[in-house]
Amino acid sequence: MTYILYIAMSFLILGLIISAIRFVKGPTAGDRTVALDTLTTIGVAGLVLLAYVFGRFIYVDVALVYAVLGFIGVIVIARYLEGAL
Amino acid sequence: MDSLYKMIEYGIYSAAILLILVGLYGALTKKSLIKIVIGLSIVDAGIHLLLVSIGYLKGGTAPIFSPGYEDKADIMVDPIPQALVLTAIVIGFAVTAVALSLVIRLYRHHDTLQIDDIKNLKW
Amino acid sequence: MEILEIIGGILILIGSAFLFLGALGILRMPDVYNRLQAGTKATTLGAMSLIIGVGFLEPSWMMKSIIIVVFIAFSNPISSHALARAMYKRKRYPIIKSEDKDMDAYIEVFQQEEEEVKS
Amino acid sequence: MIYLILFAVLLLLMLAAAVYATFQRDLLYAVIATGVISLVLSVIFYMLQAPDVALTEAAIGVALTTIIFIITIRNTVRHEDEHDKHSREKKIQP
Repeated sequence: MTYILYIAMSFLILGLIISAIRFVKGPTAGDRTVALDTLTTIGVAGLVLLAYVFGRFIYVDVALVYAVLGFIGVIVIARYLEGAL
Repeated sequence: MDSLYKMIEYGIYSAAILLILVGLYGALTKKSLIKIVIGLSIVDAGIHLLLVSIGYLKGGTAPIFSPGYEDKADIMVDPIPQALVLTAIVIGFAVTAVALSLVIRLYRHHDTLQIDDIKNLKW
Repeated sequence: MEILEIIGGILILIGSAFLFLGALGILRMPDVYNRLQAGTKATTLGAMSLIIGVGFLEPSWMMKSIIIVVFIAFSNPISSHALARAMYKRKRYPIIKSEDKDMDAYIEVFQQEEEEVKS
Repeated sequence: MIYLILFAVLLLLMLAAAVYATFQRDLLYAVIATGVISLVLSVIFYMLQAPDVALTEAAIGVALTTIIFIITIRNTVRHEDEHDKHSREKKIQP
Protein backbone atom coordinates (compact mmCIF):
# COMPACT_ATOMS: atom_id res chain seq x y z
CA MET A 1 0.00 0.00 0.00
CA THR A 2 2.84 2.41 0.84
CA TYR A 3 4.51 1.84 -2.52
CA ILE A 4 1.26 2.61 -4.34
CA LEU A 5 1.07 5.95 -2.53
CA TYR A 6 4.72 6.67 -3.40
CA ILE A 7 4.13 5.94 -7.09
CA ALA A 8 0.93 8.02 -7.21
CA MET A 9 2.54 10.98 -5.48
CA SER A 10 5.59 10.93 -7.74
CA PHE A 11 3.26 10.96 -10.77
CA LEU A 12 1.49 13.99 -9.30
CA ILE A 13 4.81 15.79 -8.72
CA LEU A 14 5.84 15.15 -12.32
CA GLY A 15 2.48 16.47 -13.51
CA LEU A 16 2.93 19.66 -11.48
CA ILE A 17 6.40 20.26 -12.95
CA ILE A 18 5.28 19.62 -16.54
CA SER A 19 2.28 21.95 -16.20
CA ALA A 20 4.56 24.65 -14.81
CA ILE A 21 6.87 24.23 -17.82
CA ARG A 22 3.93 24.73 -20.19
CA PHE A 23 2.89 27.75 -18.13
CA VAL A 24 6.27 29.40 -18.65
CA LYS A 25 6.64 28.36 -22.32
CA GLY A 26 3.10 28.86 -23.61
CA PRO A 27 3.01 31.35 -26.48
CA THR A 28 -0.53 32.67 -26.00
CA ALA A 29 -2.78 33.48 -23.07
CA GLY A 30 -4.93 30.43 -23.74
CA ASP A 31 -2.04 28.03 -23.19
CA ARG A 32 -1.24 29.57 -19.84
CA THR A 33 -4.88 29.39 -18.78
CA VAL A 34 -5.02 25.70 -19.78
CA ALA A 35 -1.93 25.16 -17.62
CA LEU A 36 -3.68 26.90 -14.68
CA ASP A 37 -6.74 24.67 -15.13
CA THR A 38 -4.60 21.52 -15.17
CA LEU A 39 -2.76 22.71 -12.05
CA THR A 40 -6.10 23.19 -10.28
CA THR A 41 -7.31 19.67 -11.15
CA ILE A 42 -4.01 18.08 -10.08
CA GLY A 43 -4.23 20.12 -6.88
CA VAL A 44 -7.69 18.75 -6.01
CA ALA A 45 -6.53 15.16 -6.54
CA GLY A 46 -3.35 15.77 -4.54
CA LEU A 47 -5.29 17.28 -1.63
CA VAL A 48 -7.53 14.21 -1.39
CA LEU A 49 -4.49 11.90 -1.54
CA LEU A 50 -2.72 13.93 1.17
CA ALA A 51 -5.86 13.75 3.32
CA TYR A 52 -5.59 9.95 3.13
CA VAL A 53 -1.89 10.15 4.04
CA PHE A 54 -2.59 12.37 7.07
CA GLY A 55 -5.58 10.22 7.99
CA ARG A 56 -8.08 12.87 9.08
CA PHE A 57 -11.60 13.18 7.75
CA ILE A 58 -11.83 16.93 8.27
CA TYR A 59 -9.12 17.61 5.66
CA VAL A 60 -11.34 16.52 2.76
CA ASP A 61 -13.39 19.72 3.13
CA VAL A 62 -10.50 21.77 1.76
CA ALA A 63 -10.50 19.70 -1.43
CA LEU A 64 -14.27 20.20 -1.67
CA VAL A 65 -13.97 24.00 -1.49
CA TYR A 66 -11.09 23.85 -3.97
CA ALA A 67 -13.16 21.85 -6.44
CA VAL A 68 -16.12 24.21 -6.10
CA LEU A 69 -14.23 27.52 -6.36
CA GLY A 70 -11.12 26.71 -8.39
CA PHE A 71 -12.67 27.12 -11.81
CA ILE A 72 -14.06 30.63 -11.30
CA GLY A 73 -10.71 32.23 -12.05
CA VAL A 74 -10.42 30.31 -15.33
CA ILE A 75 -13.92 31.37 -16.36
CA VAL A 76 -13.21 35.04 -15.61
CA ILE A 77 -9.98 34.95 -17.63
CA ALA A 78 -11.82 33.26 -20.51
CA ARG A 79 -14.59 35.86 -20.49
CA TYR A 80 -11.96 38.62 -20.51
CA LEU A 81 -10.18 37.04 -23.48
CA GLU A 82 -13.50 36.76 -25.26
CA GLY A 83 -14.04 40.47 -24.72
CA ALA A 84 -17.42 40.11 -23.02
CA LEU A 85 -16.68 40.74 -19.35
CA MET B 1 15.97 11.69 8.52
CA ASP B 2 16.07 14.26 11.26
CA SER B 3 18.51 16.43 9.36
CA LEU B 4 16.18 16.29 6.36
CA TYR B 5 13.37 17.71 8.45
CA LYS B 6 15.73 20.41 9.68
CA MET B 7 16.66 21.17 6.06
CA ILE B 8 13.06 21.51 4.97
CA GLU B 9 12.34 23.77 7.95
CA TYR B 10 15.16 26.12 6.94
CA GLY B 11 13.90 25.78 3.38
CA ILE B 12 10.49 27.13 4.36
CA TYR B 13 12.00 30.08 6.22
CA SER B 14 14.34 30.98 3.36
CA ALA B 15 11.56 30.60 0.78
CA ALA B 16 9.31 32.94 2.77
CA ILE B 17 12.07 35.55 3.10
CA LEU B 18 12.97 35.24 -0.59
CA LEU B 19 9.29 35.72 -1.45
CA ILE B 20 9.16 38.91 0.63
CA LEU B 21 12.35 40.19 -1.05
CA VAL B 22 11.06 39.44 -4.57
CA GLY B 23 7.78 41.24 -3.85
CA LEU B 24 9.63 44.20 -2.36
CA TYR B 25 11.87 44.44 -5.41
CA GLY B 26 8.85 44.43 -7.70
CA ALA B 27 7.06 47.07 -5.65
CA LEU B 28 10.08 49.37 -5.48
CA THR B 29 11.51 49.26 -8.99
CA LYS B 30 8.58 48.75 -11.37
CA LYS B 31 6.94 51.75 -13.02
CA SER B 32 3.45 50.39 -13.61
CA LEU B 33 0.89 50.84 -10.85
CA ILE B 34 -0.71 47.40 -11.27
CA LYS B 35 2.75 45.83 -11.01
CA ILE B 36 3.24 47.61 -7.68
CA VAL B 37 -0.02 46.14 -6.36
CA ILE B 38 1.04 42.68 -7.56
CA GLY B 39 4.32 43.10 -5.67
CA LEU B 40 2.45 44.07 -2.50
CA SER B 41 0.28 40.95 -2.76
CA ILE B 42 3.42 38.80 -3.14
CA VAL B 43 4.81 40.40 0.04
CA ASP B 44 1.53 39.47 1.75
CA ALA B 45 1.90 35.84 0.69
CA GLY B 46 5.45 35.69 2.05
CA ILE B 47 4.44 37.10 5.43
CA HIS B 48 1.59 34.60 5.73
CA LEU B 49 3.92 31.70 4.94
CA LEU B 50 6.46 32.92 7.53
CA LEU B 51 3.82 33.25 10.27
CA VAL B 52 2.29 29.83 9.67
CA SER B 53 5.68 28.10 9.51
CA ILE B 54 6.66 29.60 12.90
CA GLY B 55 3.75 27.79 14.55
CA TYR B 56 4.48 24.43 12.93
CA LEU B 57 5.33 21.41 15.09
CA LYS B 58 7.12 18.40 13.66
CA GLY B 59 4.73 15.48 13.33
CA GLY B 60 1.83 17.57 14.56
CA THR B 61 -1.76 17.61 13.46
CA ALA B 62 -4.37 20.29 12.91
CA PRO B 63 -5.79 22.03 16.01
CA ILE B 64 -9.33 20.80 15.35
CA PHE B 65 -11.10 18.45 17.74
CA SER B 66 -12.84 15.73 15.80
CA PRO B 67 -13.81 12.11 16.70
CA GLY B 68 -10.66 10.16 17.53
CA TYR B 69 -8.63 13.27 18.37
CA GLU B 70 -10.17 14.42 21.66
CA ASP B 71 -7.08 13.65 23.77
CA LYS B 72 -4.33 14.50 21.28
CA ALA B 73 -3.90 18.13 22.34
CA ASP B 74 -0.16 17.65 23.01
CA ILE B 75 0.69 16.94 19.34
CA MET B 76 -1.42 19.72 17.85
CA VAL B 77 0.28 22.67 16.15
CA ASP B 78 -0.04 26.20 17.50
CA PRO B 79 -3.46 27.66 16.59
CA ILE B 80 -2.66 31.32 17.35
CA PRO B 81 -0.62 32.11 14.17
CA GLN B 82 -3.21 30.31 12.09
CA ALA B 83 -5.99 32.47 13.47
CA LEU B 84 -3.89 35.59 12.87
CA VAL B 85 -3.12 34.59 9.29
CA LEU B 86 -6.77 33.74 8.68
CA THR B 87 -7.66 37.33 9.54
CA ALA B 88 -4.68 38.78 7.67
CA ILE B 89 -5.65 37.08 4.40
CA VAL B 90 -9.09 38.69 4.42
CA ILE B 91 -7.68 42.11 5.35
CA GLY B 92 -5.06 41.77 2.62
CA PHE B 93 -7.78 41.13 0.08
CA ALA B 94 -9.63 44.27 1.20
CA VAL B 95 -6.42 46.35 0.97
CA THR B 96 -5.79 45.03 -2.54
CA ALA B 97 -9.33 45.92 -3.59
CA VAL B 98 -9.00 49.50 -2.31
CA ALA B 99 -5.60 49.90 -4.02
CA LEU B 100 -6.97 48.66 -7.33
CA SER B 101 -9.95 51.03 -7.14
CA LEU B 102 -7.48 53.89 -6.59
CA VAL B 103 -5.54 52.67 -9.65
CA ILE B 104 -8.69 52.81 -11.77
CA ARG B 105 -9.43 56.38 -10.55
CA LEU B 106 -5.88 57.48 -11.38
CA TYR B 107 -6.11 55.96 -14.85
CA ARG B 108 -9.38 57.74 -15.60
CA HIS B 109 -7.91 61.06 -14.50
CA HIS B 110 -4.44 60.85 -16.09
CA ASP B 111 -4.91 58.32 -18.95
CA THR B 112 -1.72 56.53 -18.01
CA LEU B 113 -0.44 54.07 -15.43
CA GLN B 114 3.24 55.09 -15.44
CA ILE B 115 4.14 56.67 -12.14
CA ASP B 116 6.69 58.90 -13.85
CA ASP B 117 3.94 60.61 -15.80
CA ILE B 118 1.63 61.20 -12.85
CA LYS B 119 3.23 64.35 -11.47
CA ASN B 120 0.52 66.65 -10.23
CA LEU B 121 -0.74 65.37 -6.92
CA LYS B 122 -3.59 67.88 -6.93
CA TRP B 123 -7.02 66.68 -7.98
CA MET C 1 -5.23 -7.54 2.13
CA GLU C 2 -8.88 -6.93 1.66
CA ILE C 3 -10.68 -6.70 -1.64
CA LEU C 4 -11.54 -3.01 -1.06
CA GLU C 5 -7.87 -2.12 -0.63
CA ILE C 6 -6.96 -3.84 -3.89
CA ILE C 7 -9.71 -2.01 -5.79
CA GLY C 8 -8.70 1.30 -4.21
CA GLY C 9 -5.03 0.85 -5.01
CA ILE C 10 -5.73 0.00 -8.65
CA LEU C 11 -8.04 3.03 -8.99
CA ILE C 12 -5.41 5.32 -7.43
CA LEU C 13 -2.73 4.04 -9.83
CA ILE C 14 -5.00 4.53 -12.85
CA GLY C 15 -5.95 8.02 -11.70
CA SER C 16 -2.42 9.22 -11.09
CA ALA C 17 -1.27 7.77 -14.44
CA PHE C 18 -4.05 9.66 -16.22
CA LEU C 19 -3.16 12.89 -14.40
CA PHE C 20 0.46 12.52 -15.47
CA LEU C 21 -0.51 11.73 -19.08
CA GLY C 22 -2.83 14.73 -19.22
CA ALA C 23 -0.03 17.00 -18.02
CA LEU C 24 2.29 15.42 -20.61
CA GLY C 25 -0.37 16.08 -23.27
CA ILE C 26 -0.41 19.83 -22.65
CA LEU C 27 3.36 19.85 -23.10
CA ARG C 28 3.43 17.83 -26.31
CA MET C 29 0.36 18.94 -28.29
CA PRO C 30 0.76 21.51 -31.10
CA ASP C 31 -2.03 24.06 -30.67
CA VAL C 32 -4.38 25.34 -28.00
CA TYR C 33 -7.39 23.14 -28.80
CA ASN C 34 -5.38 19.94 -28.59
CA ARG C 35 -3.87 21.13 -25.33
CA LEU C 36 -7.35 21.85 -24.01
CA GLN C 37 -8.45 18.36 -25.02
CA ALA C 38 -5.56 16.68 -23.22
CA GLY C 39 -5.43 18.99 -20.24
CA THR C 40 -9.11 18.87 -19.39
CA LYS C 41 -10.58 15.50 -20.33
CA ALA C 42 -7.71 13.27 -19.24
CA THR C 43 -7.20 15.07 -15.96
CA THR C 44 -10.95 14.96 -15.23
CA LEU C 45 -10.93 11.16 -15.57
CA GLY C 46 -7.74 10.95 -13.52
CA ALA C 47 -9.05 13.09 -10.66
CA MET C 48 -12.37 11.20 -10.55
CA SER C 49 -10.66 7.81 -10.47
CA LEU C 50 -8.19 8.84 -7.78
CA ILE C 51 -10.84 10.34 -5.50
CA ILE C 52 -13.11 7.30 -5.83
CA GLY C 53 -10.08 5.12 -5.07
CA VAL C 54 -9.44 7.02 -1.83
CA GLY C 55 -13.14 6.51 -1.04
CA PHE C 56 -12.67 2.75 -1.47
CA LEU C 57 -9.66 2.75 0.84
CA GLU C 58 -11.58 4.50 3.62
CA PRO C 59 -15.22 3.42 3.23
CA SER C 60 -16.56 6.06 5.64
CA TRP C 61 -15.25 8.83 3.32
CA MET C 62 -17.19 7.52 0.33
CA MET C 63 -20.06 10.02 0.54
CA LYS C 64 -17.84 13.10 0.51
CA SER C 65 -15.71 11.60 -2.28
CA ILE C 66 -18.80 11.23 -4.42
CA ILE C 67 -19.74 14.86 -3.72
CA ILE C 68 -16.28 16.05 -4.83
CA VAL C 69 -16.51 13.91 -7.98
CA VAL C 70 -19.91 15.42 -8.82
CA PHE C 71 -18.54 18.94 -8.41
CA ILE C 72 -15.56 18.13 -10.64
CA ALA C 73 -17.91 16.69 -13.24
CA PHE C 74 -19.87 19.95 -13.18
CA SER C 75 -17.07 22.48 -13.07
CA ASN C 76 -14.37 21.15 -15.40
CA PRO C 77 -16.45 21.02 -18.62
CA ILE C 78 -17.76 24.53 -17.91
CA SER C 79 -14.27 26.01 -17.70
CA SER C 80 -12.98 24.14 -20.75
CA HIS C 81 -16.00 25.17 -22.82
CA ALA C 82 -15.61 28.81 -21.83
CA LEU C 83 -11.92 28.70 -22.74
CA ALA C 84 -12.46 27.04 -26.13
CA ARG C 85 -15.20 29.52 -26.96
CA ALA C 86 -12.96 32.45 -26.03
CA MET C 87 -10.15 31.10 -28.21
CA TYR C 88 -12.56 30.68 -31.12
CA LYS C 89 -13.92 34.18 -30.69
CA ARG C 90 -10.37 35.54 -30.80
CA LYS C 91 -9.88 33.93 -34.26
CA ARG C 92 -7.28 31.39 -33.22
CA TYR C 93 -7.96 28.56 -35.61
CA PRO C 94 -6.61 25.03 -35.19
CA ILE C 95 -3.59 23.73 -37.06
CA ILE C 96 -4.83 21.15 -39.56
CA LYS C 97 -2.36 18.66 -41.01
CA SER C 98 -4.31 15.92 -42.71
CA GLU C 99 -4.45 14.02 -45.96
CA ASP C 100 -8.18 13.56 -45.61
CA LYS C 101 -10.24 14.94 -48.49
CA ASP C 102 -13.12 15.98 -46.25
CA MET C 103 -10.90 18.34 -44.33
CA ASP C 104 -10.12 20.49 -47.36
CA ALA C 105 -13.40 22.39 -47.15
CA TYR C 106 -12.66 23.31 -43.52
CA ILE C 107 -9.14 24.37 -44.43
CA GLU C 108 -10.47 26.69 -47.14
CA VAL C 109 -12.99 28.20 -44.75
CA PHE C 110 -10.29 28.79 -42.14
CA GLN C 111 -7.91 30.33 -44.67
CA GLN C 112 -10.62 32.68 -45.96
CA GLU C 113 -11.47 33.78 -42.46
CA GLU C 114 -7.82 34.35 -41.61
CA GLU C 115 -7.37 36.49 -44.71
CA GLU C 116 -10.46 38.48 -43.76
CA VAL C 117 -8.97 39.10 -40.36
CA LYS C 118 -5.65 40.20 -41.81
CA SER C 119 -7.23 42.55 -44.37
CA MET D 1 10.95 11.04 1.83
CA ILE D 2 8.53 11.66 -1.01
CA TYR D 3 6.80 14.11 1.32
CA LEU D 4 9.97 16.21 1.56
CA ILE D 5 10.48 16.10 -2.22
CA LEU D 6 6.90 17.34 -2.68
CA PHE D 7 7.59 20.14 -0.22
CA ALA D 8 10.76 21.22 -2.05
CA VAL D 9 9.04 21.12 -5.45
CA LEU D 10 6.14 23.23 -4.17
CA LEU D 11 8.46 25.83 -2.65
CA LEU D 12 10.54 26.09 -5.84
CA LEU D 13 7.36 26.33 -7.94
CA MET D 14 6.08 29.19 -5.80
CA LEU D 15 9.37 31.10 -6.01
CA ALA D 16 9.49 30.61 -9.78
CA ALA D 17 5.93 31.90 -10.15
CA ALA D 18 6.80 34.96 -8.02
CA VAL D 19 9.86 35.78 -10.13
CA TYR D 20 7.82 35.26 -13.30
CA ALA D 21 5.06 37.57 -12.04
CA THR D 22 7.62 40.24 -11.22
CA PHE D 23 9.54 40.25 -14.50
CA GLN D 24 6.73 39.64 -17.00
CA ARG D 25 5.85 42.67 -19.14
CA ASP D 26 2.32 41.50 -19.99
CA LEU D 27 0.09 42.19 -17.00
CA LEU D 28 -2.44 39.45 -17.81
CA TYR D 29 0.26 36.79 -17.58
CA ALA D 30 1.48 38.32 -14.31
CA VAL D 31 -2.05 38.07 -12.89
CA ILE D 32 -2.31 34.40 -13.90
CA ALA D 33 1.06 33.83 -12.21
CA THR D 34 -0.35 35.44 -9.05
CA GLY D 35 -3.15 32.87 -9.18
CA VAL D 36 -0.56 30.10 -9.41
CA ILE D 37 1.21 31.52 -6.33
CA SER D 38 -2.03 31.42 -4.32
CA LEU D 39 -2.82 27.90 -5.51
CA VAL D 40 0.58 26.47 -4.53
CA LEU D 41 0.62 28.44 -1.26
CA SER D 42 -2.72 26.87 -0.33
CA VAL D 43 -1.25 23.36 -0.75
CA ILE D 44 1.77 24.40 1.37
CA PHE D 45 -0.53 25.63 4.17
CA TYR D 46 -2.35 22.32 3.95
CA MET D 47 0.89 20.40 4.38
CA LEU D 48 1.83 22.63 7.34
CA GLN D 49 -1.31 21.27 9.10
CA ALA D 50 -3.36 24.44 8.74
CA PRO D 51 -6.47 23.40 6.77
CA ASP D 52 -8.58 26.41 7.74
CA VAL D 53 -5.95 28.82 6.40
CA ALA D 54 -5.69 26.71 3.25
CA LEU D 55 -9.46 26.90 2.79
CA THR D 56 -9.49 30.70 3.11
CA GLU D 57 -6.49 31.08 0.80
CA ALA D 58 -8.13 28.85 -1.83
CA ALA D 59 -11.38 30.80 -1.70
CA ILE D 60 -9.89 34.30 -1.67
CA GLY D 61 -6.56 33.95 -3.45
CA VAL D 62 -7.61 31.82 -6.38
CA ALA D 63 -11.05 33.21 -7.10
CA LEU D 64 -11.56 36.73 -5.75
CA THR D 65 -8.09 38.25 -6.23
CA THR D 66 -7.98 37.06 -9.84
CA ILE D 67 -11.41 38.57 -10.46
CA ILE D 68 -10.55 42.04 -9.14
CA PHE D 69 -7.19 42.12 -10.98
CA ILE D 70 -8.90 41.13 -14.24
CA ILE D 71 -11.54 43.83 -13.77
CA THR D 72 -8.78 46.39 -13.21
CA ILE D 73 -6.91 45.29 -16.34
CA ARG D 74 -10.14 45.43 -18.31
CA ASN D 75 -10.71 49.03 -17.17
CA THR D 76 -7.11 50.17 -17.75
CA VAL D 77 -4.30 48.86 -19.98
CA ARG D 78 -3.04 45.33 -20.51
CA HIS D 79 0.66 45.94 -21.15
CA GLU D 80 3.02 47.31 -18.59
CA ASP D 81 4.74 49.98 -20.65
CA GLU D 82 1.88 51.50 -22.54
CA HIS D 83 1.69 55.25 -22.98
CA ASP D 84 -0.99 55.32 -25.65
CA LYS D 85 -3.99 57.41 -24.71
CA HIS D 86 -6.42 55.59 -27.00
CA SER D 87 -5.40 52.10 -26.00
CA ARG D 88 -8.78 51.28 -24.50
CA GLU D 89 -10.26 50.55 -27.94
CA LYS D 90 -7.53 48.31 -29.29
CA LYS D 91 -6.81 46.48 -26.07
CA ILE D 92 -7.62 42.97 -27.28
CA GLN D 93 -5.41 41.91 -30.13
CA PRO D 94 -6.60 39.03 -32.34
